[in-house]
Amino acid sequence: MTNRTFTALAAALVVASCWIPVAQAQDSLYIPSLTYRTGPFSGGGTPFADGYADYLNMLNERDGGINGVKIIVEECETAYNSQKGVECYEATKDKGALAYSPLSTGITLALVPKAPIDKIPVFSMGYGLSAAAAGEKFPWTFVYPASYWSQMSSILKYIDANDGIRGKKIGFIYLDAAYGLEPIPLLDQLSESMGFTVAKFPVGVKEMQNQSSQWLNVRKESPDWMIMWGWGAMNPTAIREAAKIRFPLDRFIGNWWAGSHNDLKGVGEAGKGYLAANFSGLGQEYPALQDVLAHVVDKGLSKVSAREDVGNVLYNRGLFNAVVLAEAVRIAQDRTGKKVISGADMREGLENIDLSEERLSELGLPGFTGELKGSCADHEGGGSIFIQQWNGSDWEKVTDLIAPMSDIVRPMLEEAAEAYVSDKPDWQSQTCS
Amino acid sequence: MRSLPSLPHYLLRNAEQYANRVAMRHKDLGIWREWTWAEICGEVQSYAMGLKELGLCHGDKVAIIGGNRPRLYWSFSAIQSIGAIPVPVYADSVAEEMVYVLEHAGVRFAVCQDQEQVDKVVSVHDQLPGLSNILYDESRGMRDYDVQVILSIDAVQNLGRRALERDSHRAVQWRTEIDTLSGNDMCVMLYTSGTTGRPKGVMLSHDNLIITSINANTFDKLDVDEQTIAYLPLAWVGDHVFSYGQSLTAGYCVCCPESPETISADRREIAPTYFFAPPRVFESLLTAITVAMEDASRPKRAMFDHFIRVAKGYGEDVLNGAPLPLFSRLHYAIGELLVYGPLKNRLGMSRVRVAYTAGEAIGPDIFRFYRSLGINLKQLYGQTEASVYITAQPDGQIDADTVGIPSLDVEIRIADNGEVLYRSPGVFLGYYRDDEATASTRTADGWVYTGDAGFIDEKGHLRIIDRAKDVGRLNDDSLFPPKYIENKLKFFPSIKEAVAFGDGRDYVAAFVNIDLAAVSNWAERNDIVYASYQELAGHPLVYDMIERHIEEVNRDLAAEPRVAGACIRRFLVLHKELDADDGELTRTQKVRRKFINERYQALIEALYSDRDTQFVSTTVIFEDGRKGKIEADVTIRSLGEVPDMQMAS
Amino acid sequence: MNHARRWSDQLSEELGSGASAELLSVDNVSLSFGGVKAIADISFDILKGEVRAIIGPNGAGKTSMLNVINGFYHPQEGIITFRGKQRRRMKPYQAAASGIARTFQNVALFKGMSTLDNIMSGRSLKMHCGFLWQVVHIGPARSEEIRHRRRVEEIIDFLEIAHIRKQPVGKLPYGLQKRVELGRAMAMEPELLLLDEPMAGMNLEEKEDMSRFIIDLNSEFGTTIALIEHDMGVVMDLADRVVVLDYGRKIADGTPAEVQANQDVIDAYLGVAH
Amino acid sequence: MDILHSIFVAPFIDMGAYPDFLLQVIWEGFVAGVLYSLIALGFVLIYKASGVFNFAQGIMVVFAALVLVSLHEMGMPAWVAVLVSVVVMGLLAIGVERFVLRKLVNQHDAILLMATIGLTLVLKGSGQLIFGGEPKPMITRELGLPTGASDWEVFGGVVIFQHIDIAATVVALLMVLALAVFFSKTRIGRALRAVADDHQAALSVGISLHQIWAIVWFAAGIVALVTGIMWGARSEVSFALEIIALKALAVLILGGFTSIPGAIVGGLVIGIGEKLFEVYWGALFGSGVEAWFAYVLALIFLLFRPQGLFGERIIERV
Amino acid sequence: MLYREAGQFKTSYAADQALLPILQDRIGLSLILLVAFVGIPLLATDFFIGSVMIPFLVFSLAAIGLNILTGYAGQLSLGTGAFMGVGAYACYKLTTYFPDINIILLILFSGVFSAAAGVLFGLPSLRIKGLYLAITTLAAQFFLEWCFIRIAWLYNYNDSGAIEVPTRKLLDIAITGASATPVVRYLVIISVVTLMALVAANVLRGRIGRSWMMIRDMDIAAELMGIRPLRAKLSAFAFSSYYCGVAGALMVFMWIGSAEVESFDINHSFLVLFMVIIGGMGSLLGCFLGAAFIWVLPIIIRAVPQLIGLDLLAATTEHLTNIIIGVLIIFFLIVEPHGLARLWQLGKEKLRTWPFPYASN
Repeated sequence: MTNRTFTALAAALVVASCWIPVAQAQDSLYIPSLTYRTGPFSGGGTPFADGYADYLNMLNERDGGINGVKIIVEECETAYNSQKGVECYEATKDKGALAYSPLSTGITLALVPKAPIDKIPVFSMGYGLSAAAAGEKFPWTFVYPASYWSQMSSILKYIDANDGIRGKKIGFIYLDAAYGLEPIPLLDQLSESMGFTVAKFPVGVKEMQNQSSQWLNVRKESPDWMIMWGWGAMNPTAIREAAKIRFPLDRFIGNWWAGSHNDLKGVGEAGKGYLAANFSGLGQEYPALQDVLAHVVDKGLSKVSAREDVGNVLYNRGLFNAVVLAEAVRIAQDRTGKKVISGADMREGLENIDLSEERLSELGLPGFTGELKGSCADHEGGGSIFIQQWNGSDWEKVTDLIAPMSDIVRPMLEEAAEAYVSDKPDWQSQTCS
Repeated sequence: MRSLPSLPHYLLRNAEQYANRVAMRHKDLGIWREWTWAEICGEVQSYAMGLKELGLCHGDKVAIIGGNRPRLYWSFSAIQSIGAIPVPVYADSVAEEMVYVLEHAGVRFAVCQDQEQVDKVVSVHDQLPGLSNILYDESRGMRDYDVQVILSIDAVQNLGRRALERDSHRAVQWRTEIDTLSGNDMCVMLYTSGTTGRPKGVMLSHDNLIITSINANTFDKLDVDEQTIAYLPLAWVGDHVFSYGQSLTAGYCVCCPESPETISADRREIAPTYFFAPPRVFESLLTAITVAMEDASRPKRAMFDHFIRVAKGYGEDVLNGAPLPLFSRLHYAIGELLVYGPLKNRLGMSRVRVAYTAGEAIGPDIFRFYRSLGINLKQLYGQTEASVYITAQPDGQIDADTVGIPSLDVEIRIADNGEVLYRSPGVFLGYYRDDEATASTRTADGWVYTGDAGFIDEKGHLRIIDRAKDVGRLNDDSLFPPKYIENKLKFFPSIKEAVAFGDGRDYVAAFVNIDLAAVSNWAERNDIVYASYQELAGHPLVYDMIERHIEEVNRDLAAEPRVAGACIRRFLVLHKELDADDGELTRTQKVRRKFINERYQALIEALYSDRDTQFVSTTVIFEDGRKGKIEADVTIRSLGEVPDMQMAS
Repeated sequence: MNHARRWSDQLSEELGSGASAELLSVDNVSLSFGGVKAIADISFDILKGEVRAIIGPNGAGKTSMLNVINGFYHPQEGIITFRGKQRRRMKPYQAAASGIARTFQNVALFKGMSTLDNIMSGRSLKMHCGFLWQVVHIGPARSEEIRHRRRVEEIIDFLEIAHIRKQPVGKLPYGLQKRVELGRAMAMEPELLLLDEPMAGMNLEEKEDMSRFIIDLNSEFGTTIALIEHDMGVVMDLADRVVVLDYGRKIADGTPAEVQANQDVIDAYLGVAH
Repeated sequence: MDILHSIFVAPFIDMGAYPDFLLQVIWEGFVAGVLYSLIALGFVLIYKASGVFNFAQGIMVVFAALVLVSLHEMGMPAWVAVLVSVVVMGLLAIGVERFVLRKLVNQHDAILLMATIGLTLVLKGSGQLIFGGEPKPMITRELGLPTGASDWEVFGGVVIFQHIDIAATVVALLMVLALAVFFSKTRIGRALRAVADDHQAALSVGISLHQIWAIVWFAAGIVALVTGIMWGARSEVSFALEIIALKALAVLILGGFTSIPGAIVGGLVIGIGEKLFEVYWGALFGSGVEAWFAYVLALIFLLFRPQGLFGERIIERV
Repeated sequence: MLYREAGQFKTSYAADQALLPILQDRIGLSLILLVAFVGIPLLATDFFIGSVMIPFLVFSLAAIGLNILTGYAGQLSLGTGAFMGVGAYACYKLTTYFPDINIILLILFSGVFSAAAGVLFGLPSLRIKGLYLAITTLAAQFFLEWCFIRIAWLYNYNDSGAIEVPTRKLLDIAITGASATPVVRYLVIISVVTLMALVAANVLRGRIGRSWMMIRDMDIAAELMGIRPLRAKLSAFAFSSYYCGVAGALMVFMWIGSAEVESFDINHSFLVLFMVIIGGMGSLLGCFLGAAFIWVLPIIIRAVPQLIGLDLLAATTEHLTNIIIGVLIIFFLIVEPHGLARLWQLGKEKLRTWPFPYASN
């Protein structure tokens, strides 16, 4: 009998949870947050989610929301798993979600085609589909402030500026998954035009912490520079292995997902000199972050485990993600005159985003990042990055903003976007005047 | 409705009127095979033709030995259709018992179910000069017998079919021959299993069977839609009427189970609408229910007990359609949903419209239990000599203690000594080759002595007390109805069999046989350890329990003035089970009183002495046929106090 | 009425007259496991229609012999001739296909299946319906299934196990399991049926039943039977001829009476040291 | 021809040309192999004594290391943290015996395997719940484990030996020795060996099966802790390690489920084999072959020797 | 109690061997199908259809696949994820080359490729048994995963390395791609799953299914009954992998809409294995029960804190889900090692024998 009761209870719960009409956001701004605080990549997912939530909560606490409308942030755990990500999307989209930042290439790929159908923009900040930078083909997807390809071109520019890249051998070590494979077409293209050779070292997802053979191969190939597209436990392991084979770390550049505090904390002194790309500011010394500390963290409303974690690379990136969304909300409110906006309004807000130096200062983030100005055609915005270096205990910004090689990257992006759309006959595009 | 002259006429009628209705089912090789009336008629026709080919003539006797198999039922029709007389024989009787009947009836053919029966007949064939052929149904193991003499029913039918092919006129001839049958012709000869003496061949006419069958069908509104399951011995008049006579006259379907082990499963599958079972079956079913429920979880048992109490409360009223308050009806409806319905479903009785029990008295508790579940269980009183029906309970007039009002066309009279007499269209033609017995049983004006003592109560219902000749007197001249007492004892689940003594004695004493299933279960619950039946039977705590039961019976007896003097003073629990194999019971599981008197002389004497124990040694036959001895010191117990008659009354 | 006579009597007469054909012959077969000789140079034959017993003390190589006959072990030396075909190496399923069925010393039923399915499994070789028909389970697939079901029901009827038809075999009493296993082997309708201790662990009544089934099987269906059995009484009753093994060698071969009188056999059973 | 050349000739020329590098590859493989062996050792211990194929061994490695690191994070001195971790693994062993194994006595192998898969989920969930899911650096220095590296100049090149790798090898060796001594010299150890052969025999030594199970799980827990420390020191303590632990399954195939020497040899064969294959042949297949090499090697091996390196030949009986 | 079987008798072997010989079962299943085909599409929310029912059905199908191999043929496999991947990638390639052929046909055909992969990796099963075989199926898993990344042809050299599902239509209604509504996709999936479950049931009760169970229960005896072990095992691998392949294709084309290699990783193999264990080895019903349990339970666990107003961290819920599922697996193994299907079976038996605790006669 107990067994049947249990089954009945379970059934009732399913029914209850599925048939109860979802509360529509009537007088608030509903922003879902797809997080991964669990799973193999939780090390990166957690600070990002914290920064994201804290900033929006700070707006609620400090300003009472955006233009007086409260923001509701709802987290949904994906564990970096595409299926769960889609489930989170389905579970939250009907609650009036304004935009999604899935923080996972796999989930982004699944959501990109859904965005135009459900009329909710996808904002994959610096990840996902590079081609989505082409706004004409991807009206509903945004990759501000830079696509992977732009980033790669900037990194190569940095190498070229420091060492002269022609004739050099560049090693590319990457996570052997969609994310790591993304920049390869650009790398191949540029190696011809810039005259360098590429050696590729894939690291299997299961082998992230077991990279000795890759690095033995690196030692065998002995490239002049190494570029890494890594994530999670792959990063510290790679840096350790690099140190082990005595690869000069100041010639080892990680992309912006391979240069966080979490990655280097454990490596510590041994990682000194390691370089990484970044586009969001470092540290807590921005007025906005001070506000976050005062209004959220110190009030115990944050999930960060330690106060000093605020200002970390990924925390700030999550925060920046929220800043862009909040700004887009404001723009959308201005443009539509509505206080409570829809996903479609949000798309317009995102497309017309304009974070100038001045605006950033207003927001309490002076010099936090490069100028970001979107348009109908340009869903990448600025595209600039800077390079930071690990000093053994913290990151230091070592360059100014490096603009991408737009002249090469942009046509490639357009081409890729064209290819993506080509086999989808009823794909929704837009034309930009 | 005017009846047709003979049972084969009814077969022909059904083949026309109910041509495509299922007349018979048999679970064979895992599925229920079905035959329509038309098919059966065809089978019977070829069978009859084959029998004729083999030389069977009008008036010949044919033994039918076996279980409930379609072909054996067809044998009845086929034999009757050519004017020969079927003589069904109890299949479980041993060859020596069988030979008497076969010889007495002077059978020409024997139709056997299988090799086992064939072997029995073959083993005594030298004592049966008249026997010319043996037919069998199941061919397993039969391939090495002489095909000239011993042949399968299939082969006979093939013979018949060939004959029909040769000469199409034969079919017409067959029908004409059937038309020559008249209602007064002997239709079947049934040997009574006789508690005393040799079996007697009761000759029944077509009219006997047809009129009683039709009357019975009318009485219970049985029609062509009924389903019944044939599982009782073919040689017993009841089966012949329920599964053959009534089926033919009403046109309803008879289902034959796969094997004796699968009867309850088969009954569940078929879910008969019309069902007969002796009290024993109902008793053991109830015991099985009780035992099974002991193992149920506590809440379930509580629920079960609760609703059984509810059913006891107003189940009978619901069944009788008496007015009841809404709440009670609802309460009962819930019980129907949770307990009665499923229970009837498990018992295969969910579709029962009419169920009968007869042959012996049924425990009132048992009787009411089934009725309270909503099963329309009724009692009837009948005899072979009456083609079963003498009295039966009409719907709505049910009492556990009576056997109902006279059946249609039956007259009843009570003789001065209390013996019941009846007169009806079902009254038999006579005992075969025994005019003396016929004369002593049936008076010239057609009244038949039943041999049972009874009386008609104020509502016009007949009550049976005991066998007329068994009713004795104690030395103080008070009435001693042994069976009446025994039945009261046997109504306790833990008592399987009882034998009461007292005729010409100072007081009543009894043997008790415990019911192993019920008592061992009880023992288990009471942590009583025992190694054998004998040890359990002799256990002091078992004696205590039996003693309590007897005290209860005594209180009951004391309450009835007519039998108040027959309270039990001393008893013993027998060390072995009374067994038909040892001759202690008849094949129909009735106590052979005389035999027991002889066999257990020492024990009986001890009951009427002041001894506390008595040594006894008995010869028994084990299941594998070996003989052995069982010895025991049997404890005898006196009842402390016999209830005071005055107090009771 | 004296015509009723057992067919088996006729059979033994025929055997006596030597008219019967050789079904299987084992010639100079040897089998060893890593140096241990399980069977050493054994030859004997089995005639069509007979009941042949293989007896011997524990470890005599009886089961190994059966394993060789049905292809489970491959002898290092010797030749086996079955129905006139010689072979040295044969897969068990090929042996099954050529008409050899067997039962096992320790019941080897398919525990997860019902009695019915177990016996149906014996029909596997006789079922040929294609995959696509099975997918839809109509037409030939269904009629094939029903046809074989009927045959299986006859076996169930023969073995008197109708009441356990749909029960899972795992929970049946041992005696019934053995019966089901026999049924499964019967379902294969083999030319030669190998029974490895069909009555081991049975009580008297069960043994009698099983003996009856074996006799009926032999006489009704004419199945040739080779059986290993410890109960000498049973062997003497059932077997037409007996071969006696001891320590992997053949020490006697003949009718039950001959074998019983053989001094080597008596020694082997009494445990006289070799 | 080119393909054949690049498969059968070029790699060996390569090896010969840079023997120092070959040595380095072998050393790296050796160290990885030692760690595979350690995980496999945990499997073998439990399988031998209780017939349970402990799928949770991999997660136990992560869990043990995580406990250690987290305790230290909470401010416990390193060696105290080690002791407490040992106690935690002991409690885990007792818990597993008490609440899982004891209830599943006499169940089919596959069911016990499934139970340990369930255990994996529990450890994974509770580990992350209590200690958080992000990777944590191993407290190498605090434990007094060496860092740094030594160079060995040979064949005109250099082979780099990480001190932590040397330490891992030494610790693994000590561990195996300790287990050997434990099994052969102590009463409990002998009982454990007996139980692998015959449960009744073990009872006669006076130790209950329950105790024995708890002890082997405890031993496996300690092996897991050591493995966790060593592997953590090489990279980080993270749940991603769990997947690598699956490679120990391939090791077990090679070495046999019940053989400790088998686990060691199997681990080394796989460790060295996969590095050599990846470095010298991997490029032919597009790299990343390490992901499957161990399993495919095990599969091919099984086809020829189903009983493993050290298993006995199975004779089927009817 | 609910089962009232009195009066249900069979007059032919066909009826006796029917899939659902009991009337009440037939009624029950009809009701379930009615709800599934009519009730749910009409009444349920998109979330329920898209995130509960569709995944549930996809995993049920995969679980049927694995159960055929593991539960019926006794060959433990940890490569389910990869076989699903083969189906998905095959379907992607097929629809690339034959865009005009109906996608449902292509999905059904793509299973053939995973069946071929299954046969290939099933070959060792002739010599390898039990846990050893389980581990060699890991080789299939990892090798195929590697192929999915390394062979760019499989994903049409997409820059993302992932497959993206194009829109395909049936009768002018989009059934794949982002514009296909959940209801439409659901109807396609449930039709496919119902059909394939029926096919599985048919095959399992016939000669082929029996040969698998023979091999599972007693391989030696099976061989001596004339079953060719290689053929039986490989056919099980093929049939099982076919189901997994179709499930994989459905997963990508009808549910997620895109997939990279992570969608077919070892965790999926385990997920499906859990479903089979919890549901019950050797039971088709168990596949559905297990899939419901493993997929729906976490959704419920996630919903519970919200329903009772508890603000738990999403991650905490996730960890708790892991723990609860783990504990439940152990619990079920202890209480009923044969899974939910056996529990249902026992419950049904109770209902059939009600009010008796067991079938006494």
